[in-house]
Amino acid sequence: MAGIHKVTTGLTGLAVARHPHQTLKVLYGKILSQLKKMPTEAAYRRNTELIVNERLAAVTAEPDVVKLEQRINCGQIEEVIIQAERELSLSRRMLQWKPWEPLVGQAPPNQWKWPLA
Amino acid sequence: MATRSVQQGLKQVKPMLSVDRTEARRRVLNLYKAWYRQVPYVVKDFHIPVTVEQGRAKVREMFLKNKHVSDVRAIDMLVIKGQMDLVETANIWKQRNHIMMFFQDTVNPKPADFLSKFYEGQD
Amino acid sequence: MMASRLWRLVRPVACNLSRTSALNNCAAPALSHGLRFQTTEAGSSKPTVASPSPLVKQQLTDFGAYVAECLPKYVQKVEVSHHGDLEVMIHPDGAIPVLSFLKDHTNAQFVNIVDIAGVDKPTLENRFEIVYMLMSLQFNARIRVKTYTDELTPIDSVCSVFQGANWYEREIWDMYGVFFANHPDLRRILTDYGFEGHPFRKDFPLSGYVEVRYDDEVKRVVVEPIELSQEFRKFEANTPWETFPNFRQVEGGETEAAAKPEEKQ
Amino acid sequence: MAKYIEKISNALKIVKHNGGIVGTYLGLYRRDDFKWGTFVGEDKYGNKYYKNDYFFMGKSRWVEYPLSVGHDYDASQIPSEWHRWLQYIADEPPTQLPLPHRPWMADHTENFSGTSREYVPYSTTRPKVEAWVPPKK
Amino acid sequence: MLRLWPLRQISRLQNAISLTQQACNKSSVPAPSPELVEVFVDDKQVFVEPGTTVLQACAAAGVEIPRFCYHDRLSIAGNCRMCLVEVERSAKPVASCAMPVMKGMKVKTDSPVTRKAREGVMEFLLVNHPLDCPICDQGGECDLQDQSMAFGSDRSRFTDNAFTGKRAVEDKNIGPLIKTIMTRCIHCTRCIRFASEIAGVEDLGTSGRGTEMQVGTYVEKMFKSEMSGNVIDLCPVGALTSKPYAFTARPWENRRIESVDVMDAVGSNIVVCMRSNEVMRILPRLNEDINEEWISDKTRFAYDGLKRQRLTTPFVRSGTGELVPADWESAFVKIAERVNATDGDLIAGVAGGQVDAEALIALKDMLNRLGSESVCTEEKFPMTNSGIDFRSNYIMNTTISGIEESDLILLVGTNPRLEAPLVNARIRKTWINSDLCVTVLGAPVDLSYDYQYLGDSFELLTDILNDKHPLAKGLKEASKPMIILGSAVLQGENSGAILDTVKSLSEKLRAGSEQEDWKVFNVLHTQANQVGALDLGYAPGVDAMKGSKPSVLFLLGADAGTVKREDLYENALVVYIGHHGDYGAQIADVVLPAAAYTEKDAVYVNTEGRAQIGRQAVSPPGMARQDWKIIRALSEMLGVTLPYDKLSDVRARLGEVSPTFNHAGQVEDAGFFNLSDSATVPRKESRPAVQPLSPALLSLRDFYMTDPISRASLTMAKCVQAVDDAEKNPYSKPEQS
Repeated sequence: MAGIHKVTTGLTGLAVARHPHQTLKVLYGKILSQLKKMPTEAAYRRNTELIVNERLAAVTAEPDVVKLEQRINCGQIEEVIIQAERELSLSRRMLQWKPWEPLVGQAPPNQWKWPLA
Repeated sequence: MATRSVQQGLKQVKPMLSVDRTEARRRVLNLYKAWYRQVPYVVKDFHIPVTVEQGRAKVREMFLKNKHVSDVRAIDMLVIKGQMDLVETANIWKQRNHIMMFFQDTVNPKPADFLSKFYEGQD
Repeated sequence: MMASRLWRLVRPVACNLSRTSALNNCAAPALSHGLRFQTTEAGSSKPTVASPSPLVKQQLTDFGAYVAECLPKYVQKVEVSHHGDLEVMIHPDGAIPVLSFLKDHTNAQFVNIVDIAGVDKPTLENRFEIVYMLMSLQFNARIRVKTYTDELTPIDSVCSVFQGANWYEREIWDMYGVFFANHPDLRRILTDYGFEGHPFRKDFPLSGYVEVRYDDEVKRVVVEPIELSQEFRKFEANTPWETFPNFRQVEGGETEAAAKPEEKQ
Repeated sequence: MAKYIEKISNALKIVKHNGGIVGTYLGLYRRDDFKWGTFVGEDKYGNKYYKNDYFFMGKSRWVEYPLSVGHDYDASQIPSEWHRWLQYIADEPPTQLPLPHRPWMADHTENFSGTSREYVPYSTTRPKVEAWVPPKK
Repeated sequence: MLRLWPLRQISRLQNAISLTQQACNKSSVPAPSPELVEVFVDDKQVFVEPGTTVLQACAAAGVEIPRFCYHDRLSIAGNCRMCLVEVERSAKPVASCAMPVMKGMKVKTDSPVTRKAREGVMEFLLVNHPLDCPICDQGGECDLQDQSMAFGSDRSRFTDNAFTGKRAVEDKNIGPLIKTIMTRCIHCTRCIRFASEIAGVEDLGTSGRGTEMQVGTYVEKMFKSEMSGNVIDLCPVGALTSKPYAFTARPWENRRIESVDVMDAVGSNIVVCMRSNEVMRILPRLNEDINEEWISDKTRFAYDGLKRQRLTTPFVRSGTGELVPADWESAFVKIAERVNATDGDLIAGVAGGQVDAEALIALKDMLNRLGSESVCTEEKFPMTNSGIDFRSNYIMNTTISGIEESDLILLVGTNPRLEAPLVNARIRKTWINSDLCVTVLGAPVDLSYDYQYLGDSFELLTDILNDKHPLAKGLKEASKPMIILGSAVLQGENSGAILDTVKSLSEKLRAGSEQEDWKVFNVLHTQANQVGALDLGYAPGVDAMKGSKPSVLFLLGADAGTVKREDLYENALVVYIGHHGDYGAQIADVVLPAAAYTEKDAVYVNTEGRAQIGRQAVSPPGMARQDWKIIRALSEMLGVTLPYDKLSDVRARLGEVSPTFNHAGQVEDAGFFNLSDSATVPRKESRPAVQPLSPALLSLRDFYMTDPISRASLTMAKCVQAVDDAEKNPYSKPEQS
């Protein structure tokens, strides 16, 4: 099916990506550079790097869009781009929130106890 | 050292709007002024059978009803609700009857002495 | 042109088929796509109560642990109820970070806010519980995020994360009086203008404080202190099981999904 | 020119229909309209029915209430058989095609709402407590 | 008929001689208390008396065993099998209600075997029980419903293979009070055991066996007992339900208010079930000292009288002599005009027997402030020379639960079965469980137990006092004798002689007895708050009041018809304060509507001298107000404002007047026996004018309608009709009378 030009994603408001490989590589690069600013032991950094690296590897290795979609297995490539964009904005905000720090405060006793009595 | 332990004894709370009483007081006064200035428009817009003076007296009464409140956050909460009320009034989202709710002009006072309570059949 | 249409027809099927085999390809223990293939087994002993399979439970437990691991600053407790609901209990400061994480993280993608609910537990120090219910279309999964507050502590509005939270938060403000900081348009949504009090609080009487009627003399609706002319009917709702408390059995309660990350270390 | 002639002739018909200039003027108080037409019939309450196909449908049949009701006339004073004709449900007035009268048919009454004879709903449940009635001497 | 209880031999009480011998032979040495038996209930160790059943041992361990046929106050039948439990080293599950404990017994109340047994029993019961819970009056308070939810299977295996339908049984008509739907019966036989053991009526029994077994009366006849309604509570299913309550309310809609009954002087503890300001039914409340868990039929079913013939608005007699409705203010003005023009001596008050203590004290205080001392009760009680100042002279000193300790009872001029059915039930219980001897001086009525009838003349009483009668010896030798004097015989002229004689006899027995604190003398009143009125200083009887020819008379719930217009000053103003349009309202010039006993918080003192608080269940109808409030408001109009505005103030005032009212629910002991005896001066007349010492109520027919509420009740009227019809029934046993 290669060579057939994709017209629509079938999802409202989601345009067909013209250069998905390039877009994804840029996005993943940005995510990884953001993640590098986090402490290495942070679970978020670790897990996200795993995902991003795996996807980046897939993007680099697979030039065919359809096969790439099948390999990533997370929807159409446009959706994968959106996921990457979200991840990027999240990683930027995560740097401000620093969620790898210890717990801000324990819940008062019995707060999560149910039933109450 | 002593002051620190006292501070630790107090519960650390998240401020609502104001950080201290002075700020809370300023907010209350601002709200009061806003209401005070709004009263003539309210009387005019809603065609209520109330004079501007009565309206202002009512505004004053409503504010004085909560004069015992001393907690800064509780004051803030009341200011927020008063502010919302003002917006609802100024935008004429409310109707006449909502404004007249403040005045309770149809409510008969409850009987106080034994005999009138007896005649009314109320305890 | 023709071929692209054909392609659209074929593709979803192809995707689904491939997903079943791709279960183990996930980098981290994310919610598996296998969830959507769960059905109730035929011939189960309790046909009316759908109990989640151990696999689903395990996946939820793993995902709960994953969230707790990624956000140790905010997550206090994670639970999987025996009906197979994943609940994440968080510190009130973490409402925005946790919900952002669940929305934007590639392994979560809970982009849909189903509802925000309030719970009043008047005996507790923080009497109100705020429950965010999220759904991930990508992984066909749901999650509940719970946090707590009291009457005067503001809680961060999540409207910046989910636009749909706007009215839900207004509803909770109206019904419970929980103030949401930085909400774009916090005002009443259900009660009448001039209504005082928050009706879903447990200390709000069922009958209310005022009654409303049309007064023919003043030609408008008047609000008066309530005087119940009709008896307020109260039902005794003792269950028959209460007569024999010794023989009352409670089916297995919640299972704690993930220990706190600190405790692990 | 013919337009004006028609107007004048219509005006004459109206005056004739209403029985003179004064009658036309007084009729305006009760009907708010100038009309002329042929008399179709009268019911037992004194309502007179007219028609004139010169007017468009919807205005071509009308009723003149009796003088006895004064200004308290009301559409509900028209009995059902005439209502049938008046509202174009049927083409024939009851004078031409009388409706069969069944024994269970009640006499027509007007709507009394807003008058002293209006219907006021009342409770039909028995009181919970039966009060004592003192014996008559 | 099924006889479940080995009733004691009836022919034991032949004469007084044998009686005294029995009293002598009675061994007073108690058996040495045997060692407690160790039992394990669900591996929990408990020690119980030997001879207790496994079920009771489990209850002691805090485990309630499901049951249908077992009942604490009835004999053990062991026929429902619901109480099966597993006992270790026992081949099969045992019925715990009938199994006595053995040493080291290990009971398992929630083991798989026990649960399976219960499920099986439940399944068998439900095979022949209709599934008509939605139309069943017992729904919501049904033992079978509850227990099948808790212990039954969650699905049915019932298939009607033969298409014969479930078992169906014809309904029985057993009178106007109890509705029977016999298809629902599960044959627990509780009703039969109640009838034969507690009520003492052998009306119910079973016929047939197996599937053909039926509970009933064999021939159609009325269940003729004054306590028949209790079988409704006893029935664990909806086979016996209340006829007046049928299809009116569901138990979960009812609000339950704990109150006190005023139909007799026992003061039974009741629960008033109320829904939407209407009394739906009345149920008994457990009180071991008074009514255990029973109530009489009048208590239970007369509540529909509260909804008929009620005064809902004040009335004022117009110029034409007719009572016309008025408002409170004009009624008060009318009274005030007259009272202000009248001398205090010419004002009097008469209180009926059902009036609460608050109203009594309010009326007394108001009349005292107006300068009148003339307040009295309708019911007479002889003014002995010591007066009624000594409480021991007019209360039931030994208390109702004291009957169980007694070994000889002399009933003088009373028919406790109809005057106080629960006192009679207590006597019957004692008679069954111990060697109690009952002797009767009065009318030979059916008391549901055997007694020795002495006669009905006053001389017999003096004979006993003067040791001329054989019973005198018996009384002397009895360890705890009781003499119960009915108030009905004291209503005649010169009845003080009866009281004095009984009093001297009791004093003699009390002084001669070894039991230090045993008080022999008892008065059984018939009016709910007569003791309360006497405690508050009301004069008993209207004779003195009639003598003064009052010009203004306040009738406070006085409906017995003791005062007539002729007794009063010409054109006297009669003010009636009460809740029913009965005798009092008819002769009154001003009628003020008051509250009945379910409509006010009020204190009543029963015949034991026990002050009990009845709670308000519903609001008074129409313009009616609570009694003490009427008097308080009236006092303000008369210019003598009473100093209490709140109920608590009135209660405080009650406590000032008499300490009885300070301890609600407890008997305030009457002391000063010796003093009251010495203060008694022999009176001149030595014989009562009316001779036979006969009680007022002789047959069941008289029982149902005794006061304004029960007179207004349709249910009670139906009962009278049913008793009359039953008399004509050739199969019904003629009543002994």
